[in-house]
Amino acid sequence: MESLLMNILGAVTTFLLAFAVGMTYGGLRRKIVARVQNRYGPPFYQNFIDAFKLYSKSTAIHHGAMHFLGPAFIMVSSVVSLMFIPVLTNNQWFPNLNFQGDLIFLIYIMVFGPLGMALGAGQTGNPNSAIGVTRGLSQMVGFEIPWVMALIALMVQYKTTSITGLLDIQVQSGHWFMFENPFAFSAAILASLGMFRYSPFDIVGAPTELASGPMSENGGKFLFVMMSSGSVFAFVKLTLIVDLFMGGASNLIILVIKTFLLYMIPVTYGIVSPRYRTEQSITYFWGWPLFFGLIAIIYAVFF
Amino acid sequence: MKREKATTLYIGPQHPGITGNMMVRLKVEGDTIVGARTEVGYLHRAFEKLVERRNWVQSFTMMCRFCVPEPDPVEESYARAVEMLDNIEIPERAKWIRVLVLELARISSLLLWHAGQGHSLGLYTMGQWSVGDRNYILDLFEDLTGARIYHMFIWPGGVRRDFPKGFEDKVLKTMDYLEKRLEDYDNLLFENSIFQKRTQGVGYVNPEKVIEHGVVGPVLRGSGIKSDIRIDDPYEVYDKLKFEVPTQTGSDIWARALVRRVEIRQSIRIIRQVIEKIPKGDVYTKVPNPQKWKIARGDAFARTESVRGEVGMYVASDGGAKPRRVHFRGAAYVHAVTLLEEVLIGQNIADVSAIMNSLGTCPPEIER
Amino acid sequence: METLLEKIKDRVNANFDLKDYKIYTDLKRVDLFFNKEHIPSVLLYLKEQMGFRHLMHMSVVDWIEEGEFEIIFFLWAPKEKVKIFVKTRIDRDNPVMENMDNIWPQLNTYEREFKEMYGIEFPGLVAPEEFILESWSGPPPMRRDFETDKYAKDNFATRPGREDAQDVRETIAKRSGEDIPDFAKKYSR
Amino acid sequence: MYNDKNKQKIVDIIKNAARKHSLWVLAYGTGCGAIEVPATMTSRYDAERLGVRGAATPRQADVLLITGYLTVKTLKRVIRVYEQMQDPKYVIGFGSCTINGGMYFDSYNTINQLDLYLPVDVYISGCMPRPEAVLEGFGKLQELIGKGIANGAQQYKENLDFYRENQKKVIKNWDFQDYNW
Repeated sequence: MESLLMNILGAVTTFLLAFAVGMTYGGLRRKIVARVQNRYGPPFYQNFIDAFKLYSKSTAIHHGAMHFLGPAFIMVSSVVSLMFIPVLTNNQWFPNLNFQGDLIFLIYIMVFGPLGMALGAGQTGNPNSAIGVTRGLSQMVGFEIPWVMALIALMVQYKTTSITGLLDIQVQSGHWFMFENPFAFSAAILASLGMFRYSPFDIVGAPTELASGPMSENGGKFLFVMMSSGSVFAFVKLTLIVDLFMGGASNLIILVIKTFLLYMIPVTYGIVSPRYRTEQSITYFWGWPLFFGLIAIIYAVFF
Repeated sequence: MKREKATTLYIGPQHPGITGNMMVRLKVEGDTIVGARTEVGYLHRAFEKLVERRNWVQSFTMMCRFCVPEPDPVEESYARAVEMLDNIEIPERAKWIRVLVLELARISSLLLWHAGQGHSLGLYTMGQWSVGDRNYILDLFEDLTGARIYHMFIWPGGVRRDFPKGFEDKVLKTMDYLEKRLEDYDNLLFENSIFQKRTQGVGYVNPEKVIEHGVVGPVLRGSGIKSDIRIDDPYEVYDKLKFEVPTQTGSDIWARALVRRVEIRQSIRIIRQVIEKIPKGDVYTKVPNPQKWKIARGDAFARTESVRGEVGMYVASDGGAKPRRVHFRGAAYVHAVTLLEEVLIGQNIADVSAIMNSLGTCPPEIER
Repeated sequence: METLLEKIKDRVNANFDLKDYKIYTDLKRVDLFFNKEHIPSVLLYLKEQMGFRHLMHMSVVDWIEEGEFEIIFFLWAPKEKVKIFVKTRIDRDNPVMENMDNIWPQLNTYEREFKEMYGIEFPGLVAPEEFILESWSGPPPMRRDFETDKYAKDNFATRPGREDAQDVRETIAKRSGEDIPDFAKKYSR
Repeated sequence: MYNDKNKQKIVDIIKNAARKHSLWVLAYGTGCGAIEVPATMTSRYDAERLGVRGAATPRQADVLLITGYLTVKTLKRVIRVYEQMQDPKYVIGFGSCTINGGMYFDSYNTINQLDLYLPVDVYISGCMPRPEAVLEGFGKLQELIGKGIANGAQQYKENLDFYRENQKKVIKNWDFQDYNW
């Protein structure tokens, strides 16, 4: 009984940590972008203020049940994937649900959020939302393939489909997979550029094209849920890559350093890039990232 | 493919991607546009009606408000038209100052175009940089005319006042700074492979159509025809200045971008020449008392090269103290409705905003 | 230059029924006056045969005292670098003008505007009803007999206290309880 | 919720503190003042450091910036946009023409006095207002929100008949739905 309580407490702590870290990273991103643009920029806690304000706004307009469930789906997807990810190595404060095969489950559950959003956005009747969702799903086809290939390469190479298992191998051997199988790492990193949806892959909510796409009918609390689940999801993605390729983290400071460095890749790339068109974005992912993914699998099978 | 039902998509009037306040109603199949209809009129202030109630000098305060991003060519057109009507000869120095003001306005408008083109394609850093740098040009305007946006500086009879102390040095310093920044812009925008991919071959306008529709300026030059009013029909002192008119043959967004890239450098070159060669003397001719100023019956049409093409002003007088008719020809007027509707068909919805920016659509001068 | 302008005028005169003309040598401009029914053929001739490819502008002037609208086309020849103003007059009470957007497609925009602003009919003009105004019920607003200030006064309320162009500083000072400084009083109207 | 300061609850004080530092401005350039908005947002003036930021659609926005004169045709769209925004929402009238018509006082197509049609929280005077003035306007709005007296939306709801009557007088093709949220 006590351990169940501890687990629940730990899950809540994990969520709060993910929320705080994701939000702060978002704020830091805004600050960094502002500095590149010769501006002073907002304070790093600006995202918290924005989130609280969005939460305090009234939400009087809705478009039916699915519209309510859309943001909820995204939140569920983020939180569930968070629960499967070992935040720190061997730490009882951040328990996670692990079983053999959770990596495959994770691949599915990470796609669940955007699909839920598609349902929600479809019901608003706003053509911008509908087009944005179509674009998002097509783009997902683009980046999911190299991403899955990178993960398959790892699974094949180390004969395990458990995240914890992969993490343990790295911790015990002391070799990070980003050096053991650099091709898989490259494919995963390039695919993660698309997952973050920053420029040049921000085609889903492209403001000058679709007026923020699927989000265009969501204000107030809807947007709050989307924003916070987005932050949690960013943390999930960063931590997952750290766990799979960079040997995990034994304490929070190392985790923050590693994830922040990883986070800087999409951020810096985004500052200086215009937006791709949908088909250009897919072509991009089916170019080098896919090639790296293939090489990674070949490497994993034969070496 | 015909099975797909066309969706109606409204770009504007409230839309972050639209230039100003207008609307394009698109019929969309998938991501492709199959029909487009422009709707304007959201900014109609009836200037041309209002000048009927104002005298010749009062009307002049309205002129700069015709086109917000680049007000000076409009002032220049009006001033020149009134001078033609009343046979006013303006001092030599005033002409040079006018050229300086016009070229500064060109630079400021081109910087705004950089921002718009970058912003429309999702490159927000470009917008932040060039709008930030535009403040330095506006500072010069503030020094010279006292206002940032609406200068009301070029008026019938010359310009309102002479350079303030030390203005020439400030201009040269700003130009030096700007030239340094233009290298950064090259690195960020023109050498950006994604920008090239997004613009090459997009927004193609048949050169034949450009002429047919009477579209001029960078759009015409981007389709391979060398045309510039500053050279073809020189006004003020442009015939004494050396500058090049760039042309490109692509007739797409990329070609127009390259034309504008050279144009901003040529404007800097002209400004340097003006500072070097400007003669001494008066800056305005005395015009009659504005309350009693009557102009003999007649009409005049003056046109000026702006960043978006030629802007013209038709002024007709009936011999009274107020203009009979002032009719403004906006550069965007001829293409924003008819040509834009044709160009958009077959394009991707992602490019609507970029195409409008590239053509130089400016709603206030369409509706006036 | 003068001979060139004369030549242009003569060539047009040889082909069409020229009513009147005027030459401004220093402006490189020829004004040609025609009857309304000649306009389409004149424009087509100027565009196709004489190289006036570029239509700079089209304008309408309301000469209410004479009961006529003056319609002006501004043409430009890129090669010769000459302007031609083709002018015609139509009846103000029954304003009908030929639709010419097949000569220059941009004329479509102009014609839509003049239809709305002056009430000039262009038979065969293909365009949606409304261009700039929306559900406008009054007379065409750009006609000179339409009084815009009266319309504005009737329809749009003005903020009380600002009916005239008087100095408002005293009112504001009274409202906010501040004193107008002495140097500023000098400039009070 | 929108009481005066003496009656402000602690919850409201916290909410207002967040609201005043997070003003999302709807990207709608209704008039010529829109040219100074980019300048306000960029490097020299940088409104984002005060929490002012653009929002793409009315649902996400807090502040409706009426940048200058409003033609009758735009007024209709502006009212629609305003009604789509979610509480709490604020209106800033930008430029002389929103206050009293400005230089377009006798135009047949522009309204003269914005606060007859929409509740205005803050006016910024000038033609056109400089970015400094715009920032000061935002500062004033923040001050009002902090005190809990920027209650334009409340006022609109309570006096809906008054506003509707004025709007119908100007907008000929009235086809709005009921405003009940």
